[in-house]
Amino acid sequence: MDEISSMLDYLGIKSTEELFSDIPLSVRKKEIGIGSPLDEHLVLERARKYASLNSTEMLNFLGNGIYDRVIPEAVNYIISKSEFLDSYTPYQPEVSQGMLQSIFEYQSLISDLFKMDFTNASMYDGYSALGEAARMAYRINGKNKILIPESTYDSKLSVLKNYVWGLSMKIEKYKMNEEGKIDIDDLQSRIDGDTSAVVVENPNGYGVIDENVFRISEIKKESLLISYVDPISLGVLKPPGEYGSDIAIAEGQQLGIPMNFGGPLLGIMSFKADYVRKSPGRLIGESVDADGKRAFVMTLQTREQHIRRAKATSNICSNQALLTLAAGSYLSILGSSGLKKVALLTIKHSKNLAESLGNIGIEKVFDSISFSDTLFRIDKNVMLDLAKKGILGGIKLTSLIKDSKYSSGTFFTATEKTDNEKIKALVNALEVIM
Amino acid sequence: MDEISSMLDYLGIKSTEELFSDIPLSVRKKEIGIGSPLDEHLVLERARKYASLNSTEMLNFLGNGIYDRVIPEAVNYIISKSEFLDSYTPYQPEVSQGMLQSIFEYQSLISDLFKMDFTNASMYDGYSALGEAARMAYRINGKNKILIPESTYDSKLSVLKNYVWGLSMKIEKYKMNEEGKIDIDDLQSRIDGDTSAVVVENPNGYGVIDENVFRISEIKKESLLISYVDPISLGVLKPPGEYGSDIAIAEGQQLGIPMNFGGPLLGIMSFKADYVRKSPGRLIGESVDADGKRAFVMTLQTREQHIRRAKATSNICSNQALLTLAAGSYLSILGSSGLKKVALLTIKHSKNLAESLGNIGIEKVFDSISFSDTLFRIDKNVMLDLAKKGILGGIKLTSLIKDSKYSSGTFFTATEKTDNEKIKALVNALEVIM
Amino acid sequence: YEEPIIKDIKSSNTFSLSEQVDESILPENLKRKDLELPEVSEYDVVRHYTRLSQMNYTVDVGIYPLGSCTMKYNPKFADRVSAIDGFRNIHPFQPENTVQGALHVMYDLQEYLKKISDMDAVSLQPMAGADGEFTGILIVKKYFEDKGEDRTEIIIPDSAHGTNPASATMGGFDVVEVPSDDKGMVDLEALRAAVSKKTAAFMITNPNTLGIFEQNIEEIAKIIHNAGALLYYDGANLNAIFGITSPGLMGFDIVHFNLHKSFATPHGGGGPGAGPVAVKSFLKDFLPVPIVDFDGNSYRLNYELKKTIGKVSSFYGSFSILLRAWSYIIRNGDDGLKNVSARAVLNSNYLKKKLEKYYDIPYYPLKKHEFVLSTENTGKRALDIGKYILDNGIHSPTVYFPLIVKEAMMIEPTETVSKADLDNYADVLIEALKLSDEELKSRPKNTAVRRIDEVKAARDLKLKW
Amino acid sequence: YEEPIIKDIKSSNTFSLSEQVDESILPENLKRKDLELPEVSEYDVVRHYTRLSQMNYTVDVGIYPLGSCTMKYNPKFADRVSAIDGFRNIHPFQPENTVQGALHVMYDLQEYLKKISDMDAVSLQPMAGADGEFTGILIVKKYFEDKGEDRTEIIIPDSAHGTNPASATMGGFDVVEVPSDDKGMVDLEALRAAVSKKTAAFMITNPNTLGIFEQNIEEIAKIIHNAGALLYYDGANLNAIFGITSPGLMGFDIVHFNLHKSFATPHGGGGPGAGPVAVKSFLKDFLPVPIVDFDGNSYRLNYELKKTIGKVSSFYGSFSILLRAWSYIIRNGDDGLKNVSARAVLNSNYLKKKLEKYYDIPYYPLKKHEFVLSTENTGKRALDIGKYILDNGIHSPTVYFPLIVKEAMMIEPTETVSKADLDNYADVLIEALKLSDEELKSRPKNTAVRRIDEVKAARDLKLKW
Repeated sequence: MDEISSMLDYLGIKSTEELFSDIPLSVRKKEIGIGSPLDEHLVLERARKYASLNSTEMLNFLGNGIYDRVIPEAVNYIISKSEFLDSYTPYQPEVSQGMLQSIFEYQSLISDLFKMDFTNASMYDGYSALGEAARMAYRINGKNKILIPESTYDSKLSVLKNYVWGLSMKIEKYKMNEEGKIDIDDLQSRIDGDTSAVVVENPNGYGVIDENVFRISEIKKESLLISYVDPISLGVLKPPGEYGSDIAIAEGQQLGIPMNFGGPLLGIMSFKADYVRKSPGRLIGESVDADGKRAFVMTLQTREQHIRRAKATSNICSNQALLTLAAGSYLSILGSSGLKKVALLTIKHSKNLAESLGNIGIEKVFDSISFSDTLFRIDKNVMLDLAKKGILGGIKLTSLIKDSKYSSGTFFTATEKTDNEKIKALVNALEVIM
Repeated sequence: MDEISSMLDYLGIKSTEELFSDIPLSVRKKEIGIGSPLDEHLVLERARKYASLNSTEMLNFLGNGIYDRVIPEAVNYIISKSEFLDSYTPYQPEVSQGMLQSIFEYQSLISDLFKMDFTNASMYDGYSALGEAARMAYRINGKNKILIPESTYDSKLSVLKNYVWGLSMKIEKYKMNEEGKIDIDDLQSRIDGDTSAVVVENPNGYGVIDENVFRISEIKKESLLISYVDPISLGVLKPPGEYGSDIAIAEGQQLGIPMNFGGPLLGIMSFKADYVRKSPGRLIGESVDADGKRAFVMTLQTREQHIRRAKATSNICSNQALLTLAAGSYLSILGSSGLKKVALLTIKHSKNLAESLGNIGIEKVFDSISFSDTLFRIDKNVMLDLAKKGILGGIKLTSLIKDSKYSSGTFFTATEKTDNEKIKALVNALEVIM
Repeated sequence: YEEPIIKDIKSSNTFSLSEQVDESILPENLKRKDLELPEVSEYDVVRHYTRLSQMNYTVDVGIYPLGSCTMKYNPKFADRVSAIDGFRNIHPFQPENTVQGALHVMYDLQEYLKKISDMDAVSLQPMAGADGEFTGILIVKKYFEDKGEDRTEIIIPDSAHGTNPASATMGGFDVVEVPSDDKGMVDLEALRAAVSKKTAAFMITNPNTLGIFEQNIEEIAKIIHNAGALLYYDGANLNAIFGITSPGLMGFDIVHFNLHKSFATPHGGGGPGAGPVAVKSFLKDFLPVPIVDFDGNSYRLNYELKKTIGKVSSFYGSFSILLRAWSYIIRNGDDGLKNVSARAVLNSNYLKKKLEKYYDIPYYPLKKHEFVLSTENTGKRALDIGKYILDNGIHSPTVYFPLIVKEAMMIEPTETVSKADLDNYADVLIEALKLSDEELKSRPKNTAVRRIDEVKAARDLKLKW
Repeated sequence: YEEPIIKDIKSSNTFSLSEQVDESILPENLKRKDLELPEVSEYDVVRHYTRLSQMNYTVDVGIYPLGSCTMKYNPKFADRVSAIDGFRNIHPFQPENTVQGALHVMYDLQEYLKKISDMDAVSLQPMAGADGEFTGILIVKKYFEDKGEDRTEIIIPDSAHGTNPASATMGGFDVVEVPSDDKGMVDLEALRAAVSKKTAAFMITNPNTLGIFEQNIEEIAKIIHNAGALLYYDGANLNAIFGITSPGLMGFDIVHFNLHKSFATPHGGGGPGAGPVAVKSFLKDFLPVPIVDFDGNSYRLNYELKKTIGKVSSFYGSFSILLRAWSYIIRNGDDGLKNVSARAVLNSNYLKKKLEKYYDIPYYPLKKHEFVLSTENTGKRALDIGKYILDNGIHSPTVYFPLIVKEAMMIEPTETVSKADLDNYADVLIEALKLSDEELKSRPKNTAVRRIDEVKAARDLKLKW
């Protein structure tokens, strides 16, 4: 007798239909309408066909949040291990030490990279992490105003707005100067007794590396400093912990995670130790087991939704554990020297790119140092024409910030992969198009 | 101090150059000449570029030894696990039970599928396994003649010749009848006191399922019966153990191994228990450990080269362990019902293919049942023209057996994937070409 | 073995990029002082994580019957689909004509989710189940804002997942809890009493966290809708009812899916997940943007929803998870999905019957895909029994949830486990009762580490090396 | 835990192909009676092998210093290359114009192997190292047949790999063994005495299995060539001399490579390997067919070698292994390969020095990539110490080989292990000496199983379930 029959027998029923007798006939479904099952190899055939309709062999100058970077294959190997991939949230730590230790190491690596005290075990992406940071600031100081740079992209602002909507917080933009950096005077004038947090970006939404962010802690008064950074840039740039950040946020996709059409991503959140009990999400702590042996475990769960319910510091349940593993293994493989090299090459390539475009009369909008994304003055929308030539790039600033005054602003992005050959191909294509 | 410096210090030397002081200057190499190291991502870029020059999205009607079959992704998952992939020959069985048990299961699954007593832990490929079988036959009965069907492909014959060359054995072809099956009379007339083994194929080199192979054990006299079979066909066909085979050989690629441009492959060898001590290669046996617990271990190693050296039954060292894992997991996932379905669909599709080509006037060479490969009468060489239309197929028999009398013979191959849509595309293409 | 932390491993960095670059490219004032990441070989990193992997339980090693978490076997073909370069290496800002395959998959998935749920429009953007809830809450909020109604309360059953109240709070709503009745279903009288003009929505899981189907769901819908409020479906348990009924048929207005649960995408040790949200047509314009449209010719990202709440995450959702769910759905088709639910419910009821002589299994007896037992009648603690289970090489159930059952163990076998697995699991649970309290409290002892001092973890708070 | 054999696992088959087919398509007389493969779910198969995988040591878990086996870390990018669909899914009979990328890789690899070895022509066809040896032996045989000389003997040093004599015998040659001298090198006098008109070839590894470079290699070549015989290079230890010297410079006529050893392709638990053969120009025409040629425009399979031995395997070799080796070679380049050998030799000599105070390490003191110690002076058995090593979570060396060293342990650290690994390994080997014989004989005890009754395995001969 097959297993289903013998189970039905044991239950004293004739078919599984009977197990659904509690479902009112009035809500019964006729059919789903998806069709017949498709054999596994035909699923793969269809997937390969669809995938072939996506262009991946193009030269990539896209960025502004998602970057095409070198990912050591060992990172893919590690996150593909089913012992990690097909496990669940480590609710039973005795059999989950692998994941727990790897997250603890992620927390440590990011804290070292950011020079911050603590790092949580992940948010969904940089944008939602910024939203959570604003909520956290509110929990810390109860104030209502968030100041953000004018270079904040509309989509990021939209996510932030949604996160603070329930708190009725107010979001206000401060100005940037002609170098594309923080207008300190303008910002200073907006900081008042109701200011919960000042958000700074480095590099900012214009792609500019902004040393003015280092001075904000001096002028922020009672408010908190939330720094939104590029984690790769921290291979050389001053880290948020060195300039008085209270909370530091980043999008972690660049740390070993494929672009994947923009998801899943990794929201990084680090903060000062004092604020840990106000922090959202998950934390892994070190402790000992019954034999006194080092062991890792989820801690401060009393802040979390499964314990605290309506009073939790966030609703986070599934977060981005596997991607912390990617980031942790990426940072471990690159090491200080590797990450520094990647960051410096990025700056070098951005410089090469600007010089090469400059040679054909395409000027930078700002006379400042860019990290990955450089904003050029190009009136025409060149993106579709470039795509026809096998090149991806040319995002208009106005597609990211609708009412930006830099209406000719057009982005081209460099990473450590953007060698001179690729830049030359872009220059040649632009010469034809423009 | 970095690790290299401190090791050099410990050795009391200044550089690793000194460690090569024993190598005469007269044989010193100047440079290798391969060039500079290539960054990992550029290696992948180059590999992807080259791979894109191979056509994989074509409709595939190629076979004659290598087949494009459904491989459950779980098989790829299993053989990609680095715990198997990056391990070595299980010389230390206490830490290699995973591989040992999996090979033991492979031996068992194949023995059940073939209905033979024992199966060894792999040969390189079907052809070399046939060569080893001939040598084994010689070790068993000391006789000199091997009889093989006229439908044996030249490449297989060449490998066989090389394997028995050192033994000075004689290889003789026997005839096939007008149905493409063994000419029993001819074969019978060739079997004499010096005949070491009769090799039969089912399906044979013409693609034909040949019931005459079932009768050979009655006429083979003192010689051994070596059956070369298609392991997928055994999902429905009578297995070698049911018709008195002494040794059964197969190419195992079809059991979950990608085509990989023809390698690596898997040589399957099963045999009667009596002959085990004359068998080549590796064997895994069940035993117990010091606690009486079941344990697996390499056994009868005294036949092997690392112990017996010049008197070993073969020179096999690295064999195809990982591919036995593929075959074992493939057979376990498909099960009896799955393998039967695959075999029956193959026959059905071959029949559909023959009918469809028949409808446009392309006739089969033999009025017999084919398994995967069907031989058609087509004078023209259609292969390159078909390739231009995105179809792979049309191997000329004379490219496999140079002096075959069936000079118009042209193969088209079906598998469980060869649905009517694909057959229709072939028919349409052939109508244009012919 | 004890695996050192990566910082304590000593070797030499082997990562390399051959192009040279001069540090002076960046002015000193912008530079960091120092950087202290590990400098080890790739081999050491691979070994480190390989060893850690062997200290981690996975559904590929054994069954994982965590209630409500739906830890079924994740088929490998779906991983393969998501690994295809043509899907992995595309940038979200690529022109639409260069990502038609990706948009096609997303469009199809939207359609499939609509058919499965009988809802009218879908956004794939939320990044996890809880994020889907939050998105749903924002839609509720925007809907009433748009209508000019000031509704401040979300009603939630006492058996609900913790994410429900947490999400409601994030949206600025007050949470009103309603009790369950003696069948483990929503107490209709209590619900009627709780509903008012302040009620914005009622959030409910069906079948609920007790594994019991809320048979009064139509009445519930009527109560909620009559009050002018919205009915929200927490899709965590959707895998119990594929093809049998649907949130749309039951009268729900907003639904979130947990693709990683229902459609077998890997849980990744705690994410990433994917939490699409579906709504009835009158709420379509409130969905986050973009959604994927098809004009008969090509697929495009539609940002033009009139009353959209905007964005809840950076781009278009957890694309690599969406891919896997899409693969799973087309692989299964109608028949396959129906079988998923039938077998999940069969397994649950079979295991429940095997255990009911030993453990108290409260409330309505017919279960769906999961059930909750209480160890209270046995005198043993759920926690201790859970730890004993670990010692048997299998994973324990969810413990101490839902809160309305004392010493609760919430067991969801899922459809991919065999009868032999269930028999074995039952044996272990029954065997546990024969052990002394002392013995149970000493468990686990066959695991990588033994019981962990959680108090110390919270007190000393060591969150980095 | 003890993992059952797959046959003993009970569940239901989940494999499916939806197309229907009638059994009557095949006449009864052709059919088999019954078929008894397992009928289990894919999930159960995946679990089974996942569990088995955790009972298997791998280089990704720890170092694997098996002498002559060259178990270095296999970089993951090479696996990725071999997994690209454009390489995996091509058929060997595809027209050449549809496989130009594959042929390009093979051509490049032929060229690289020529440059590394200073030989003139390469066949990639042999499927493993021993198969390469057999191929080389066939070339020797054919060469003398072509010359009309009847040479029946192959000379082999007593320190040689077992495959050397076995391969020679397979080719129908008689094996003549020559002893090593007191430096662990070929005894030149003995070699001179052994050489005659019957000598077809001398097969030798350099550095040899003692890890010692044969410093008289030029004299050896002269002796062999003066006798009209051929000099054969067993490439198992080629990884010690990349860029320093080469078989071609040393005077060898035929070389086989072990790509899986020298160029870090995974060993697969005992295969597949790849054993290309290279020859000097005067032997090119004897190579197996086809080889890959380039006409300046496209790549083609050349079957037209005049005196070819024909074929030694079905098609063109272990293509997926060739791909990995190609990747490894271009990744490393000249500098990388030189560093591979330098570090391998450094590691070997470092470990040797750490151990020489405790163990007898005979023969010439300067080692290459590996060395052989003897436990004889310690009074312990090599086997016992090996088993103790396993208990420390690391793999033991090759034991009882080469045969000319009593109680031999042959240790090849490889270049990918760190100083910390070597220090730890030395500590374990030194620690072992402090244990009593009894204690050592009780090892291992921390492994999945303990010492296995090999006599029972051979006597009862249970080779199937």
